[in-house]
Amino acid sequence: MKQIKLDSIQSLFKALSATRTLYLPVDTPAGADFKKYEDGVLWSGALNTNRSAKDFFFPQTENMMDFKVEGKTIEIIEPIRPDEDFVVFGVRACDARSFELLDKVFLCDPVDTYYKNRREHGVIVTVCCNKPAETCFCTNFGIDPTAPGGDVACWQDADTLYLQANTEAGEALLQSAADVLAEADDSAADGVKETVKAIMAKLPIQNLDLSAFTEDNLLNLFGSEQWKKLSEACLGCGTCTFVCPTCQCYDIKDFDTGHGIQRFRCWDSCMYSEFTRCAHGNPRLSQVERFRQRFMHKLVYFPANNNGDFSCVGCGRCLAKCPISMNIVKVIKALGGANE
Amino acid sequence: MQRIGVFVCWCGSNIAGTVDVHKVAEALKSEPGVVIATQYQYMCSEAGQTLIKDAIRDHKLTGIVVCSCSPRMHEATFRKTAAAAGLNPYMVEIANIREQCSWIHKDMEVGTEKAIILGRAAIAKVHLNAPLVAGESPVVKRALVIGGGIAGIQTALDIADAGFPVDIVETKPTIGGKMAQIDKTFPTLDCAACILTPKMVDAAQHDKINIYAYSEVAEVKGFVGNFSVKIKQKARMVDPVKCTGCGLCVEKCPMKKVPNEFNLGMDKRSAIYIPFAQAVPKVATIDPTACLKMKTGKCGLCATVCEAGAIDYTQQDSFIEEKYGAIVVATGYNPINLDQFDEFAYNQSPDVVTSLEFERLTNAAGPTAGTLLRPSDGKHPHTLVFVQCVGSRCDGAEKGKSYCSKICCMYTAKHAMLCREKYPDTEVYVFYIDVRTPGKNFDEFYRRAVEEYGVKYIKGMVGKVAPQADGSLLVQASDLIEGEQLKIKADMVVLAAAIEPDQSARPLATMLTASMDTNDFFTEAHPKLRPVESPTAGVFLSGCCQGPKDIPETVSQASGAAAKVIGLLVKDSLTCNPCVAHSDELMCNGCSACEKVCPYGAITYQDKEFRMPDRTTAIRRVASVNPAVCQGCGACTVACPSGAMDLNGFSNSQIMAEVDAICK
Amino acid sequence: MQVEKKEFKPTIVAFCCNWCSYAGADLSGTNRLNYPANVKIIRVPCSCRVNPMFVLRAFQRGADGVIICGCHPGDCHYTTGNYYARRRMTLLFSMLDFLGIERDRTRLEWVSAAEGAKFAKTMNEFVEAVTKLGENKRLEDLRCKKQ
Amino acid sequence: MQEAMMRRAKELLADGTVNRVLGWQKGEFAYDHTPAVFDSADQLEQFVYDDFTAANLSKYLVKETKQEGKILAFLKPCDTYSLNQLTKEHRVNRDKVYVVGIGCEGKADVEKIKALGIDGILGIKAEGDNFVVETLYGNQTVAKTDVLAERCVVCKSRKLMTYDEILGEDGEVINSNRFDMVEKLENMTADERFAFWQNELSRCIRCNACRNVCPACTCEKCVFDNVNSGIANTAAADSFEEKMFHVIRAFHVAGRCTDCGECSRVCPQGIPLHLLNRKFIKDINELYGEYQAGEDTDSKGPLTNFTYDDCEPSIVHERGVE
Repeated sequence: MKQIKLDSIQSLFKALSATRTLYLPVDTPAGADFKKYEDGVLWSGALNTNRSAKDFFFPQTENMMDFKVEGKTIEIIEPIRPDEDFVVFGVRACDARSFELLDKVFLCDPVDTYYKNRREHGVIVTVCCNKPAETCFCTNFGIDPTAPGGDVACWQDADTLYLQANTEAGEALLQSAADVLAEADDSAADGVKETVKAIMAKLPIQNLDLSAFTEDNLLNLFGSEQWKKLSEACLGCGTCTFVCPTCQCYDIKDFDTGHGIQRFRCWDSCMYSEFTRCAHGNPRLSQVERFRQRFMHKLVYFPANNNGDFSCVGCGRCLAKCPISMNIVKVIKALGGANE
Repeated sequence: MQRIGVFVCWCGSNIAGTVDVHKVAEALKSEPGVVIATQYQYMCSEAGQTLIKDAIRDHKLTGIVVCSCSPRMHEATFRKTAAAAGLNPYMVEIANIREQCSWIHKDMEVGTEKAIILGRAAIAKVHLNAPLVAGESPVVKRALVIGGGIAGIQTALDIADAGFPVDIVETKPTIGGKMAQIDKTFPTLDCAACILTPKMVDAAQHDKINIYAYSEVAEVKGFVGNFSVKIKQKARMVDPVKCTGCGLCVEKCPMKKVPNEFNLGMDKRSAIYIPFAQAVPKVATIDPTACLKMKTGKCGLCATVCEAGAIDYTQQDSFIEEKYGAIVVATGYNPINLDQFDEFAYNQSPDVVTSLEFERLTNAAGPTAGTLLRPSDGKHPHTLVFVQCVGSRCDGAEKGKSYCSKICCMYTAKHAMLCREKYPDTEVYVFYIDVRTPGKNFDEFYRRAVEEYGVKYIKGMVGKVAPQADGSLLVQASDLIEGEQLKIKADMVVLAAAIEPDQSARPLATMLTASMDTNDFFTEAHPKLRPVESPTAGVFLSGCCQGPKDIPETVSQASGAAAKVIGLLVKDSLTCNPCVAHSDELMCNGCSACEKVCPYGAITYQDKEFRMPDRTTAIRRVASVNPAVCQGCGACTVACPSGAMDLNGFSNSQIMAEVDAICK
Repeated sequence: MQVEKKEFKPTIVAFCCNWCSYAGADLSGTNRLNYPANVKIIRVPCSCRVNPMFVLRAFQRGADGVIICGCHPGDCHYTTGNYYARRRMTLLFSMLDFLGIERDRTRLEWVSAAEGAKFAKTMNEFVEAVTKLGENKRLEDLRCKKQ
Repeated sequence: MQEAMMRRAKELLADGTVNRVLGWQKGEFAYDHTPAVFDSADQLEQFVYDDFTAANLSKYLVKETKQEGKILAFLKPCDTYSLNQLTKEHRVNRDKVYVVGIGCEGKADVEKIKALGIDGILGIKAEGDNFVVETLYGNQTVAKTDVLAERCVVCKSRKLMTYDEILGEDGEVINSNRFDMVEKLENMTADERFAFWQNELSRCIRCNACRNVCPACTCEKCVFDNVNSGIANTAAADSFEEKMFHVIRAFHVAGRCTDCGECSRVCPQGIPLHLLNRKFIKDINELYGEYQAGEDTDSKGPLTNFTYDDCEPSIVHERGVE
């Protein structure tokens, strides 16, 4: 385990950004968001960023290819794949888990080469949550914020940041900053971990009953009377899906630039009326169906295909951001007893 | 994908001089969808058109672009060419490479480059063109004239003489309007009744004219060629068919203290009355607010004396529905209320009168049998002061009107002149801001009043009229030319009150969806070129409802409106411009934004049942555009937030395609 | 060595109403009154047909200036169209200004069918003003830039 | 207040005046209440009304008034402006709503509490002019005025514009300083304004929350969702599209926006979107005479109206700074 005093953390950032692009949470006029590190940029102390960290591997819009059109001729142009190495610092345990879930989607056959390329170029540095919020419910999905994962995991006490490499890439990263890091005892962060664990035990959303969300119970859940009431106030905006670290739906579109076509993909949202619209029309015509899709996917379909892993990491962003305060926790609580 | 033909015209050297037409054709040939691109010396010539027609047939073209002169010049020509070859005429687009290119750019390279871009824009547009078919709507060969004054009568007579049936709706018990109340007309000094009443009789006797007097328009539906109008016939308590107009009932009626509106309240009439001797229809009317039988149930004398048995106290308002192809508005004017002009003491002294009241005081059928007498004591007045522009040309609009009422200068000159002629012992003053006499023989008339009849014209405004204890009126005024304050002891003061549209005009405009200006005058379709038409198709304007006018002007506009109506009614059906707006009902919010900006009233709403996206059914309010009424301006398309409203021929996507082609 | 700098020629889109301004543009051609070739005219029935979306679209696709021409107030072929256009464009231009977009990139002008000279003069002035501003950077769409 | 509202709702359900009640349902925490329709007295046990029932309910009436029977809607003053405007545009059938107007002293913004550094909120109790916030990290007291929602700080009116009955005190139209920020921006240079908006709008994630919550945005199909419109898009693939979306969004509601501030309240990125709408309101007031959408149900809106002597667009040059 390594350590560095917090008052000289800038030297760590400088070291990390010397060979790679460094991104870290930065305060904005409204909440924190990941920004590129430059001299003088300060690490935000915020618990979580507005947007999740999935943007680094699965950006909101991504160019897939270009078609150059001249008169009646069309030429296909492969896009330049980004090849810069980067490190994302300050990822929380929940977002770190989301990458594992996204990997299941994008790295299974057929492999999403765009995602894979970005994934191969990124190193993740996680930081243990010292002050969890009331909206945090990651523990329900087996996430332990005191063991936040990633290539390098960090813990922070009053004046020191402790760093522990979890992977080879993590080792290499720490090596590159060896000059500014000091050795630390492997148990140096234990005090922090204990403190955080004690707080976690007091979080209001604990022990959610997820037992009803099984493949066997799919039809019961699908047919539940409760969806109508739950979705009643839903405005059909995409906030929950766009701040969600695990939502992975996208749409591929062609944009006519005037001198060609740009084929790009962008996040889609199951909340949108045009979601999965195809030539024959739209399979989910009402908001209740789209709303149900979101939660059935996260709680039933995804686990059914992925060894029971729920497609939610309990980051709490949707709890904080939904304009009408409807969210997955309310859905779980409402449907938890649906199989009785 | 369209199959597009591009035809580049040389226009002799007009285009070819500064645009390389071969290069343009060559460049446009490689545009997507273009199957043939060629050039020719004169595309509009017989040979050029044949070239286009052959290409349409040979290459099975679905759209053509002609790069030539302005579409204002030959769009119609090439549309006909396309139609002749079996292509929908609206699949033609023109790229204006003459007026907007070759004629303004001297450099061949620059001109050619721009011509190619303009050609691309036209190609991009024609890709999105759709065949349009002009609709037809039948014309009901009957006209409605609203208002039975001289404007309405003249319009009705002209239309009827052309052989089309006309209905006149008049709110008063008789037609005749304001002209019937006027004594003499300027500048000829004919007796108004002598020239008006024969026309009233003509109208009454015309087999094509039907007069609904004492009636009002209650509801208007439909559109040009096909209006459906509900007319309310107010209860007269007299059967107009049975009544002979003998006048016995009027004579016997015991209630004789009702202010006589025909004489502007300056004398009395009975509760059952005929407005004046030459009234048309000459039918008695019971005033229910004055009739003893109606109020108390006791009397019934008129019914007893009526030999024709025409009196019917139980009569109710009745409604008639009729269809019309055209509607003429001739609702006329009224002098404004003078309550706000306290400085002239109109409400304080009976000897301060309006000019219209003065007409009655000099009229042989008026309250004084034509002898000019002071209303207060019945004595002969010696000094008369006429005040012009009372309520006209007012600034600030706190009171009065900002416009000139146009007729006051001339009738005041007439009144002053007649006064001096009949009563040479009188002294007559006229206070004016300007004397406006544009009109045939008008200025000569005014000068006669000054020069031959010694009327004292003073430039200046009257500040105050104060009734004196001796019954005279002290007029305080300024003489702007002499620069002095005047005090005149007058026996009578005559106010040339401004005129304003009749109060029935505003609700009528709403029913007709015809637009009005801020003064409630109807607006014309074009102030210079279409002065007798309302912007609402099928609605025409006659007389003072459109703006202040004298009699000859009114009559000429009336005949002008009639000519327009005849031109419409003579058609069996109307061909509609297919480049009109249309609403996508699935996207329409029913919010009325489009309706509010439509100058033609072409948009209506209906509640329709829809299958909603979520499989439920719901009643939704949606807009629909009447293609016979819409003129295709596109105001609605921008007012519509959802984009449900679009315009044929100039659709959102077509315009954006042009933008894209130009900017790329 | 002197680096040859290509002269900046702005792309200008002019929306002209069919009845007055388009005819005014024709007249300016008939009278051989020059204005720069970068002005390209799009014919619309009335200035009230111009949707703010079209103005933004033009900027997106590479226009450096957008001008809308209509009949003089009171002369609208459809009686009231230009009054609506005037309010809409006033508010749109004000909003673009509020976002920090250069004011001289947008303009509304009344040109009658008889004002060929005014049309040419207006276009010359507008092109000059936009040229001075340089390329449209603030409302550009990088995807639409010519490579 | 909550008790009085529940009581009244139960009465109106019981006497058949209405068959449903539109209000707010208690959330997980002290501040996350959800708009809800209650159709029985039993369900009303979940009803909540407090400093955090901020959502404007009027938009729900577009859908609700198409249902059978009459619905009771508890509306705050700003919600009544929205209802009036929706009534004017025939989007809501006013006859099918029984409006109980509720007096409003402004709503609290939990984001502002969190911005004070108060984390892990477990409970919030109103005590006089203060909130006592119970958190994972101990109790804290904050003044209500310090955490008043931004839109309420510059509230334009506490007067109910339409109602069938009132609970609580009706307020007055307030001569507020709501245009101060717009004015401040107007007085910047164009470069500064551009930088300001570039920074704000670049955070937009095109979640459409601003549009979907807006009571003026009730289009059956928004142009930005309609693939046939030619301008549909669901992601801001280029910074241009952020501007396009927000300018057109604001333009479509110009003269119709009731300035309820929902757009900024719901923005997950904290973009002050209401400033765009408010700029239009300020311009309309200054150029065409004072007009507040939602004050009535029959006047012509400023963009469907004109006068012969309206100013020319060149006014933008004339009054601008620089």
